[in-house]
Amino acid sequence: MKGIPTDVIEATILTLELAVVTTGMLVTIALPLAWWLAFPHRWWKSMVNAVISLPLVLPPSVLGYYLLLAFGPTGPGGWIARLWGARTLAFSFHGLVIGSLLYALPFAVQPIQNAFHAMGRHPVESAAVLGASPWRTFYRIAIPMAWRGVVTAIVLSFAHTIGEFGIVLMIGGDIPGQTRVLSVALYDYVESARWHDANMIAGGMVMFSFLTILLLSSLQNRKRRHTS
Amino acid sequence: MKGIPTDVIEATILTLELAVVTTGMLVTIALPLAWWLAFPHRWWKSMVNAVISLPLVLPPSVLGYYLLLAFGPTGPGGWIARLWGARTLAFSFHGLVIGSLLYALPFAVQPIQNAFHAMGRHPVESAAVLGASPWRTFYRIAIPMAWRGVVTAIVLSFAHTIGEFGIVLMIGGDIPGQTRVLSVALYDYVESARWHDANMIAGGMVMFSFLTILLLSSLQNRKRRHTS
Amino acid sequence: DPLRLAVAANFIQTAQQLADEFMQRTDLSVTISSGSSGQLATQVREGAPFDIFLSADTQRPEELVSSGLAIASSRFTYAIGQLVLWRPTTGIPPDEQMLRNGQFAHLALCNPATAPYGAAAIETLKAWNLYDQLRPRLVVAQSVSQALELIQSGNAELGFVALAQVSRLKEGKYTVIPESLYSPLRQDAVLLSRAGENIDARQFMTFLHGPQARDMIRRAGYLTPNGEQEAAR
Amino acid sequence: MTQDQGLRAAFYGRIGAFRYNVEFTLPGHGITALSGPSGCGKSTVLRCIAGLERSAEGYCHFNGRIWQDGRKFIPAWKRPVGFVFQHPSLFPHMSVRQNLVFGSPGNWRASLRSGFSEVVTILDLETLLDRNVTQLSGGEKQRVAIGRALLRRPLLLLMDEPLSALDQARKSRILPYLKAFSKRMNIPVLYISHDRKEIDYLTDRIILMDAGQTFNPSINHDMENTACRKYPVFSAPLLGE
Amino acid sequence: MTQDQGLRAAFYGRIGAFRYNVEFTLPGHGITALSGPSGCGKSTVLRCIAGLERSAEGYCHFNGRIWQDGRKFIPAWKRPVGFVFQHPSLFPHMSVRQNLVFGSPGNWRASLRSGFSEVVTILDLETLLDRNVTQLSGGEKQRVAIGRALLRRPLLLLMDEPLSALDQARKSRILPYLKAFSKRMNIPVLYISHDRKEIDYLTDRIILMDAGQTFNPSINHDMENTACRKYPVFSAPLLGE
Ligand SMILES: Nc1ncnc2c1ncn2[C@@H]1O[C@H](COP(=O)(O)OP(=O)(O)OP(=O)(O)O)[C@@H](O)[C@H]1O
Ligand SMILES: Nc1ncnc2c1ncn2[C@@H]1O[C@H](COP(=O)(O)OP(=O)(O)OP(=O)(O)O)[C@@H](O)[C@H]1O
Ligand code: MOO
Ligand SMILES: [Mg+2]
Ligand SMILES: [Mg+2]
Repeated sequence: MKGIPTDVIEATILTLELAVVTTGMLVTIALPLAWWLAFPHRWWKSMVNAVISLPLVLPPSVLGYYLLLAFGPTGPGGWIARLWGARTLAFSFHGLVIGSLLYALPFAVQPIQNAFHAMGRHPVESAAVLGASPWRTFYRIAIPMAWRGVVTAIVLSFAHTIGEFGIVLMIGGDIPGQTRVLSVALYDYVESARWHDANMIAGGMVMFSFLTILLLSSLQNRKRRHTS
Repeated sequence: MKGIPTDVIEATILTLELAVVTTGMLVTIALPLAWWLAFPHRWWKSMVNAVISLPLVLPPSVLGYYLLLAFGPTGPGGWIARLWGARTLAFSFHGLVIGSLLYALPFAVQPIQNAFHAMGRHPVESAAVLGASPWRTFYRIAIPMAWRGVVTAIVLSFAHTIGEFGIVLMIGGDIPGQTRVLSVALYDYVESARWHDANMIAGGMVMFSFLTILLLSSLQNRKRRHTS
Repeated sequence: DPLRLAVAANFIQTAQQLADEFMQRTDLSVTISSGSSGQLATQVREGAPFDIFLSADTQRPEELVSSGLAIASSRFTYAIGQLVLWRPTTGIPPDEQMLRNGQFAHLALCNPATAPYGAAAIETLKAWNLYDQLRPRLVVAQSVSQALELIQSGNAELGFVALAQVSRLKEGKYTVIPESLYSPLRQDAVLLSRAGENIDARQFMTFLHGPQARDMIRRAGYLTPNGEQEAAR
Repeated sequence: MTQDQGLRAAFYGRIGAFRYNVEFTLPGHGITALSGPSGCGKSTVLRCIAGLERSAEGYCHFNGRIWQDGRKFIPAWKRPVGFVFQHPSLFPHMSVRQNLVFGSPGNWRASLRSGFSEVVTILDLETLLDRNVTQLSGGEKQRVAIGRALLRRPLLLLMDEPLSALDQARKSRILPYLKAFSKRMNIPVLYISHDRKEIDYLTDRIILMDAGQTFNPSINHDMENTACRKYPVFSAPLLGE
Repeated sequence: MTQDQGLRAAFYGRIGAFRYNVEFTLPGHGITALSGPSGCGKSTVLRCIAGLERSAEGYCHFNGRIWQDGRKFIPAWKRPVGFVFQHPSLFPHMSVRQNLVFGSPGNWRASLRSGFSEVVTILDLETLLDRNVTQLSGGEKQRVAIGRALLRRPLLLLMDEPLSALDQARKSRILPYLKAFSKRMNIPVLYISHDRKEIDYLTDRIILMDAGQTFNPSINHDMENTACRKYPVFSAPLLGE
């Protein structure tokens, strides 16, 4: 489109990629994790739950700093990065994904876990006496019944990943096309008082997210789902 | 206590105040709002839901900037502030509370709304035929039954208010004793490379939050509540 | 009411020392609020209760003056930043030749859009004719302190930071970049209009002009303008 | 507005593909049975009377008051009905005692009143009072649901297969009590049941339904003639097999 | 390990304040009734057999296989039981058809098999197949739950008051079918009911329970002597009133 600078387009694509990949992975991780946390209740599972929520209490830039240490050559991330010849997990798309995952995990786990709880044990017991393995019960019964919770998880983590910024800024290195997402670009514009551009980007982000979230929430209100 | 600088103590108290006030108000707002959004379903309620989630998609500092404009002398906030002779809603504790409320609202509304949904219409109908007014149904039936969702709302918004930083820095102005919360103080320490102090504060925040969240989650797992 | 300073993030440590000294001398109380220069200027515009603004550039104080939010006569350059190329390891200090050899994956600097030091770093790279070559390896932080963190944590091997940040660090080696390679990093202070009648604030401005403050600023790793004509500019 | 006692009602409407169109009256006292095959709309009728089915059109007058007509709709919680649902939906976060007194006027002090202990004794709930309702057996839940509706002191009692999960001993204790309750309080009861014996014992009138339609109410002893061929009583074919 | 057919089981344990201690056998075929007052532990026994009550101690051998003993515990989903719960817990996100075939071997193609249409016909579910289960009446739900258990092709059928919400016409159609099903499949059925007629018609053996204890199983026609004084049949006192 005319008038939209290419770096904004690049950042938009990257942002969407990050949000989609992160949200997808979050849900993939959160579903079994929430299931495991929901039943049966053990006291130490409350602790796992609390630990998951901890990244939230640190300012993103501070959490970003600790992540930098962890991702760097002397941390576990550097050790992993060496597997493919890199020095660090920072400054890469992978690094952004890991950081965003960590930060948004509670938004994904908590609603799904609540949904599993609300379902109660009846459907699980019914499935068991119909010969469904725990795995089949999980994906044929638990996940569809926890649908509302899953949608909430998606909405919150999607929105938050789009808007997340402190961590991304810190571990991303703002490399155009690789780690420069829209929120960082927007911040630049605001800082350098380019108000017109900033308002346009902010407006675009809000509009797009509004439509996406609206679409997602309308899924939430489908009364029933006919899985074939 | 010896060794802890007074400004840290001041910031700690302020942070707790902000977190408690914000969380308290959030739950107070979110409960009726979620109840209203949950039943009956109307298509435009999905829109309200999406709008509530929108503050999440903007980077906090950018949102903070827009809030600053809205709070300032030329915005609606300034108009309100003039009622008690101030020029702006920003740079005050009230301003912080409003900003934090706005930002954390989706974390409070969504889990509670899901919990109301999961409850289904049976308890509401039972209460109705026992002569309970909608209001009595709300606080005697709906709220206690949505307990898990309420706890999740509290945990997420409490943690997020403690860790929130971009908005608070922008609309608060980092004024010691008034708007300098721990996350901002922590940011200052990090910016001025006072790593020892920063690690101590971060560690303290994480420890305290861990205990608080653990306590809250253990409430979540109480099987039943005997309200007298 | 205490005297409120709004201080650009890169100067906050030094500002704290100055404030401590000032408070000891005068028995007045001073509080420091920090943020990026752009953020602080915006806050001033929206009615923040600051008395004095220590910016990291000259442009923002100027803008505040021209919109009547700051007092023109009070504006002066309190410090001139010095750009260094720093790396955390021992051995020879990093220099132009090391950049040219390219034995590194990431070179850290800060965002030219938001931090003057970033713009200076890029000017330097351009002056060395290295900018286009190194561009893919640049990692950009939002402030000089974050740039330092990128390097200190080992994620970037070296980078451009402020002398004030590293002059007192025990680890690492640095080279001061010649001032001729980039436009000077003048940091201006200005008295804000709301404090126009505030005697304490004027007293602090006077203190900031004084020899003792200048000495402290220089020891922290900044230059100070020579001669009275600078201060009166 | 009529001033007569009892219920005069007619409802029509649809739920999904199911259409109903019913019209009937209940006298001001006594127990009336509502019977018909599974899925014929009995529960729906009770929900309409209680004001839970807001989409229902029609009218509903009780003891001379309008509960519903073309313009007016008294919400469910303002109608003095006691309702025992087909599926006992107790409040899972409350104890048995709290469930029982939730609807009774004066609420928390109600457990001290004599009515309370009478109901608790008849329903055999003494030992369960402080139990959480999620820890009850099916029949125990049903008894709590009955008690809750009775303690509400309703002016009209609607019961949807209330004794279906109970053993014979309990039934034979509760049934006479229900009969006496209706008489003592002088309130009408609408009672859904598939059990011929129960109906015979309790009720003197029966409303028959099929496919969302009511037949004219008939006096109980006439039912054999009008209905039995349509809804053969359970024992007959079985014993004849 | 015994090689005999049928079920041999003994369970003891507690749920909250309720203690149970039961011991009984089921023959390799035929329908056995399980009866006793509300809250005596019938449903708990069924849950123990199905492997849903993991805290139960004891043993359970079926057709020569160990389902549970001191060391071993076959999880519920590996036990070939069909279970009709007292409260029909259907899967609310599925249609009636999906609920019915969920447990049947071969799952989605099961709806094409002859067994399927037979069960659907007997239970009168033809018109409901594509309905969502949340839109069913109480009796309709119960019929789907029965169908689901039968279509699972169990080797042991556990039924907890399966016909309590059904009208007489439906009962008199389903009961003979259940009897025939048990015979045709040659599987044992354990059937909880409070309805004396149902028990008389269906079963040839009865296990009586009270307060968490089983009495020795007695042949059905002996029951009158052993149990009737303890659990008076419903009709007697009522008719005598
Ligand atoms: N979670 C629990 N905690 C404590 N007691 C329980 C719990 N669940 C059931 N009980 C008690 O266990 C006993 C047996 O329950 P069970 O459901 O097996 O009875 P039942 O014979 O099936 O009764 P019904 O005919 O009413 O269905 C009851 O007295 C009940 O109160
Ligand atoms: N939400 C719904 N959508 C579509 N149809 C429904 C819905 N709820 C109930 N029905 C249908 O309405 C009819 C009447 O239901 P109702 O519950 O009133 O029957 P009932 O006479 O009480 O039956 P039972 O004796 O089995 O309890 C049934 O055929 C049922 O399938
Ligand atoms: O102190 Mo700055 O605003 O990072 O140059
Ligand atoms: Mg019904
Ligand atoms: Mg039972």
